[in-house]
Amino acid sequence: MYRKKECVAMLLAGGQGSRLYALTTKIAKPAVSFGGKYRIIDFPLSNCVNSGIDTVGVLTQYQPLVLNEYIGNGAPWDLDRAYGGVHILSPYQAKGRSDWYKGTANAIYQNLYFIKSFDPDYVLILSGDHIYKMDYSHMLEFHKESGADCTIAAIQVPWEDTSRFGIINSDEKGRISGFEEKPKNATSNLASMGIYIFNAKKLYAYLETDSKDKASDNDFGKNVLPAMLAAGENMFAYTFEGYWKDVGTIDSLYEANMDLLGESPTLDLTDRNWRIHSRNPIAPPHYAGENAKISNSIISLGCIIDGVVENSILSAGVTVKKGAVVKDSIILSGAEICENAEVNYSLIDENSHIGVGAKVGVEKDKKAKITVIGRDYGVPDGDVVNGGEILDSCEA
Amino acid sequence: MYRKKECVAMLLAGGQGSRLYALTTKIAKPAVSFGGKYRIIDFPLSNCVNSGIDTVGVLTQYQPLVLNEYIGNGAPWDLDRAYGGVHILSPYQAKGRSDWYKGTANAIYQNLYFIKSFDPDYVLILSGDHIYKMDYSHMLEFHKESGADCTIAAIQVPWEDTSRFGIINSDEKGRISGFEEKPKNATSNLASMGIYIFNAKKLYAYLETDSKDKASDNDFGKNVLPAMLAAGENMFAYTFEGYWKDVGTIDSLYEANMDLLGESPTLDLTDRNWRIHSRNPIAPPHYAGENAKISNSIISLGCIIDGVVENSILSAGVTVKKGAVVKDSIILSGAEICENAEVNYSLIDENSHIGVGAKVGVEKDKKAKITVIGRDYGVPDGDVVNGGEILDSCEA
Amino acid sequence: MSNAMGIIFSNIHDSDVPELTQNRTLGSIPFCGRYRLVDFALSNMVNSDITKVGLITKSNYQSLMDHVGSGKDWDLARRHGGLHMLPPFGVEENTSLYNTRLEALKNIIGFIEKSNEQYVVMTDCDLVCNMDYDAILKTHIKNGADITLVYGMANAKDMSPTNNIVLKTDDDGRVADILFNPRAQGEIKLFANVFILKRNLLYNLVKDAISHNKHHFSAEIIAQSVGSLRIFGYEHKGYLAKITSLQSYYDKSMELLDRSKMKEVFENNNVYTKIRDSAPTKYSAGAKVKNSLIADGCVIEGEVENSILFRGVKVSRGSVIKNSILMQDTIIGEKCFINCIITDKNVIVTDGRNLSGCDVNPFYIRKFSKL
Amino acid sequence: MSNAMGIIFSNIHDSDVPELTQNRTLGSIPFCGRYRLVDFALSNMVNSDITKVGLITKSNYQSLMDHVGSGKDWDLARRHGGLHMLPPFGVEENTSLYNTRLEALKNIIGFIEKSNEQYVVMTDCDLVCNMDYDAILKTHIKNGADITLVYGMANAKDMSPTNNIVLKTDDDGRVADILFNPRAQGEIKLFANVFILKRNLLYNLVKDAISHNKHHFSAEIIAQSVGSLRIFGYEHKGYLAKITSLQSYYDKSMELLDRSKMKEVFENNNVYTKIRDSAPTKYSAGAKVKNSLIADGCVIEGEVENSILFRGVKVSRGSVIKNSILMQDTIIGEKCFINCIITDKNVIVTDGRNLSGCDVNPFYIRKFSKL
Repeated sequence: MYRKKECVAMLLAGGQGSRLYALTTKIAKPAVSFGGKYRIIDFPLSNCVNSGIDTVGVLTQYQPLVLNEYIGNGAPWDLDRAYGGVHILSPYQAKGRSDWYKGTANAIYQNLYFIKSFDPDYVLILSGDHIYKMDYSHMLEFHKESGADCTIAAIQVPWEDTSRFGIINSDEKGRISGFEEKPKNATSNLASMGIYIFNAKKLYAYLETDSKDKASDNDFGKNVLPAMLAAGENMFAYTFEGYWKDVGTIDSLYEANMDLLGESPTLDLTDRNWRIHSRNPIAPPHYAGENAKISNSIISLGCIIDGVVENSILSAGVTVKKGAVVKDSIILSGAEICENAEVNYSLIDENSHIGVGAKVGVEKDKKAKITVIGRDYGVPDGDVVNGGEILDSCEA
Repeated sequence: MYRKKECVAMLLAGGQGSRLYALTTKIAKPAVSFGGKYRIIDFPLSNCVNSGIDTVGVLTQYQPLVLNEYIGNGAPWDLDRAYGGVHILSPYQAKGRSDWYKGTANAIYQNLYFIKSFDPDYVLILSGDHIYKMDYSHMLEFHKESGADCTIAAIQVPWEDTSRFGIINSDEKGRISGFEEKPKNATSNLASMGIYIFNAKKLYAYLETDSKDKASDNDFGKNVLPAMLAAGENMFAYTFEGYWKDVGTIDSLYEANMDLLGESPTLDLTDRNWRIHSRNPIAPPHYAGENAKISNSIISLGCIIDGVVENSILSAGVTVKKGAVVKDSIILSGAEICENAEVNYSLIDENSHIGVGAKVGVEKDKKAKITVIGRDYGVPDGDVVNGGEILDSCEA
Repeated sequence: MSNAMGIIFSNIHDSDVPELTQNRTLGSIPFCGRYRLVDFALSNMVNSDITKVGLITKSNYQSLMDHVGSGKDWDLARRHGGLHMLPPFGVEENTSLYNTRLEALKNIIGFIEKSNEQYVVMTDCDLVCNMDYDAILKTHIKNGADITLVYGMANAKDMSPTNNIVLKTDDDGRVADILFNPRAQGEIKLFANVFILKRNLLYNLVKDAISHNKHHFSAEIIAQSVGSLRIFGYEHKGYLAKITSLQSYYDKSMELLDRSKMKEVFENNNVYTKIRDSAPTKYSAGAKVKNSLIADGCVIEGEVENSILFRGVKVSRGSVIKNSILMQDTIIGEKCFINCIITDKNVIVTDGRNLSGCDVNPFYIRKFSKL
Repeated sequence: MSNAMGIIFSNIHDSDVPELTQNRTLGSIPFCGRYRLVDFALSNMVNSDITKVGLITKSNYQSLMDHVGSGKDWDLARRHGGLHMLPPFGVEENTSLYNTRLEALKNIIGFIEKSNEQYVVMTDCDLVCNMDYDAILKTHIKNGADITLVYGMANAKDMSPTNNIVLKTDDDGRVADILFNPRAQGEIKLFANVFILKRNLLYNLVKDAISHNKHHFSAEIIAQSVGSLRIFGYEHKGYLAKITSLQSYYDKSMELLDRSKMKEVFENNNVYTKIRDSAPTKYSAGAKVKNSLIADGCVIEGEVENSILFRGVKVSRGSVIKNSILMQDTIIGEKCFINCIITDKNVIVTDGRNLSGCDVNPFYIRKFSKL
């Protein structure tokens, strides 16, 4: 009665994502909606399944309820397995200790028990705040072939952006010689994607050591990886080419959504060989009425469109009534845009209500700031919400 | 797209169960083994399913890993549902707050979000430390018929034991007139079983009020129920008749196990109309070898018996080698009793190893104390473990 | 209502819609953009808390099995109860494929016997409706009925050419007569082939029919029991569409473009179906869409009016689609004109085609055709 | 090895064990206390990471469908891949029940075509073994083989009366000849009817066989390709029991009382089966049990020796069971003597009976008999 998994993935989904403001008042960042029918976490989860990794621990401690409910038994990702599958891992109390997760490394450390129960050869560490399609099995292949103890996925970023990233110095085979955390004058433009593969035994050892170091922030980037490098472990960078976008701010989230539009979009989700799985809404096809005008937009199931929708992305069950105009905007599930309302360059969160004739946001141009209407918020009939405003109905 | 559940069950599984000593060093009390193939939580979970309640929140914060793994996707109890099913609810951080569960009422309060998502008419509160078979649908019927706001399941206990229980005073129809917490001189022998049905709206209101009361312990028994009674709500006691045993101490756990043995046992688990579901081990039938002598015992899948087993209960995959004698004992999964070892009046936890010729425990009699060997503990060849000793291999 | 089990007949009226059932059962006919007809019966069961459902099949059922799979998407993948596929030759006694409802029931007599629910709800797969079996069962019990037959009010002139069963009821709602394809005028009570009765009554009726060598459930058993059993009618008051031909398939599909009917079927209820994980539908800058239902995964560059587009349909630039039903993965090339057409799955229409039927005679294009 | 799919034939050798397959497929014959024969093939698939499995059935398969259900107990209830029941008449082209392996494959040619795994592992349900298909596939690839046939070494005198296929291989392991029921002596390479080949090769072989109107897969296709295709043998070195008759069913069952064989089949591997949630077995004060395998849910008051007891068997006080196999829910009354008996499910033996066969001729008692 012996079973094992070659590779177990651990997905760090604990982030509050405070730069997403109103969007994360009630939900964890990985549960934020994206692209009409997805949530951010669909991307790493689907990547795992499509890469043949069927055992995923999701580490979460901030407002996990929506995320828990969304992931449920894992069936939408075919991760409702008797052995393996997706598991939510919340902080817990053990005899004589009770800790919230501290750094990223501590979160993994507290759940070594989970990892070890599958006796994996490799552990894949992922984070829950990027939109990308990546075949982790290629990275694992690279990891095995290069004989690495730890492999870090990396991507080339524009030189002017290097100061926003963890930068990796490596030779042409990918062997890492050093790290620079958000350097002012970078010597490389290869940025860490926050995706690591460790040989399991090495990971256990370094996490044990790190946990005993009182001075450590228990963070992979700050503590564990530098410690491994200093100790002379084999560390390699695996260069990824393709679409990869951090969606940690309202602006970057907006941009990533807009990347789906246009004739040949930078981000293509229609590839049938790399489906992004998600929990599908129970709703009929969307309906475009007599007065609908829809152009350059993405429309999801259950929407009822009687107004004008342009350069926008609508999640499931959005209603756009007669005379209403939605432009350059993202409208999340269940929101209602009433008659003659105008929504411009805005992000309207779930179940919001934009009253009759209300005007939300301003025409999108270089100076304009995006407007945000929080979950369940109601904009009264005829009201005007200025560009750049962030309205939220609740404080906790 | 509107769905609801008539009744949602919330199972308080947070207890450390410190009176179970070594048995709960690494696992939560509801995950403690019972009766050869069960864990304590199988009883309330199976009761729920058999009573037609298919939505169960399990509240846990102490060492939930084994419990999480055991419950998994809920399939063994047919609770792997797309809507409803079993959900583990751990403490979490919300914007501006991060709390472990305080009292029982607080644990429910922190998860009102979960309950409300099913819009139930009734909420059933259960605890995870009793062995019993009960049809909650009968209690719910009683609750509806009596027009109660809250119904408490109660059982008659011997008068001499009343000082160990929460005692309920009620009239012949069950209407409750008062509570006494562990009274010295009880006026009733009707003890609360810690099983409550609330009208959902009333529960929400009282939990909101209780959460704002800084002086409250946020406990159902101490705070919420007395507050409801004081406010004149309709509270009824539902008298249960049948087997019901607290397994909060080593002795009571031992007794409850032994209640399964004998010609007409007090606790019968073979009733095919009220199956206790559990996560079944992947193991072949047990094998009794040439030298096996088994009498008045319960033997589970995968055991290999070549020695003597008497008045004992063996969980899955236990090995009893030639010449070994096991008497009046409970042996949990994967334990190995080597050649010529003697185990007497003992509780041997999972994966323990009793060496060749070792002697554990003493003959069971009125004065004898039970001996406990903790999980993964190894008793060396020839060693003697005295009666009443509690040996544990780990400290946290 | 956990005390009832469901039986769904997936093949009974296959021959009514021969164009669409050549490679599939009636139950697996695609409908309304993302559904199969069986989804309505299955969802009604689940929404009425019936969690044990036997799905009787006879032939051509591989597409149906692929569609329902383990039953997960209807939450019917269960250890106890759940979805039971019941193909022919499952047990020894079967020696031939069934041709009638009664023969189908004979084949599954063991399944009926072994179950332990008190009641049985039986339905076919030709209905598009939102039917609350729970309410019907409550009425059944209140009436003290032995059998309840569900009907809809219809005008006699809307009857299909064959297979009409008309109920006559007395003032209490008790069925006084059952007529097969009668000449009738005006309002009639048209039986929807939905039956509710006790499981052991069904068992006894079928056992009795076997020993008397009967063949037709409605004609030889139900109709002849009008005097001896308490048979009641139950009027389904809501929307009730019955698919009896390719023309009615077309008409009833188009009818759902009416917002109020759409709402009744889909918004007051959950209609479950197999999940396909398509991306949402994408409209190009030049798209024009009016009075249409569009499923996920479509790409729309041209114009679409009064039409229903299934998952994965592509309408290329310059093309106009009117009054048509395009099933899954239909690809329409550039500058086509498509009017009153039903394309089956995976049809490819090349650039510049003009295909036009009319509303009283839409044209049907077979699966995997390339025109 | 996620790049292979499995095909399991559940009926191929039904006629070999007529006593046990009257109401079931060979695959659903109960075995070793809590299993069905199909569990071994299914578990070997799952343990080799093959997660898409087609289970071909022909008749009497309701018990098999009940056993495998949605596939959950083998972790094969999946949205993509998982368990696919393949009963007859699933697609239009089927017009008759299959009688041979090739006809069975013809019926599922669409399933083979639509899959996208590179390799196919095909097996029957008559094997009790712990077979690592992953290792075989690796060897298959290393050999550059077109087809790999798995065999076990056997003594010619142990061949069953019919259906023996013997392989002759050259020094490299390549199959040089395939012999059907040959006269042979000494050690032979007895084909286990386990095939590994590329999916598109299988597809082409079957398509070709259809157009040439062939009927027998092994004889007309495999054997005749020995020259033209690279066919390799692979020796399964571990325990390999083949159930070819009631006698071999009995013998192979008894063989598993040998600790080392038991260990090889069950301890080095996970054999999954349907979960029944029985309570553990209970021994009374007077019980005596020796050299026996006892499943869950039994109640043992009497003596049991050299026997296999399935779930829910009761042995009442004063009774003695020797050298017997008692299937699920067999009830043995008081003071019985039972020797060399196979009881099928739900047999009741009343007090005081003396039933005795002998080891070369055990007696079989039918399901639901009351003696």
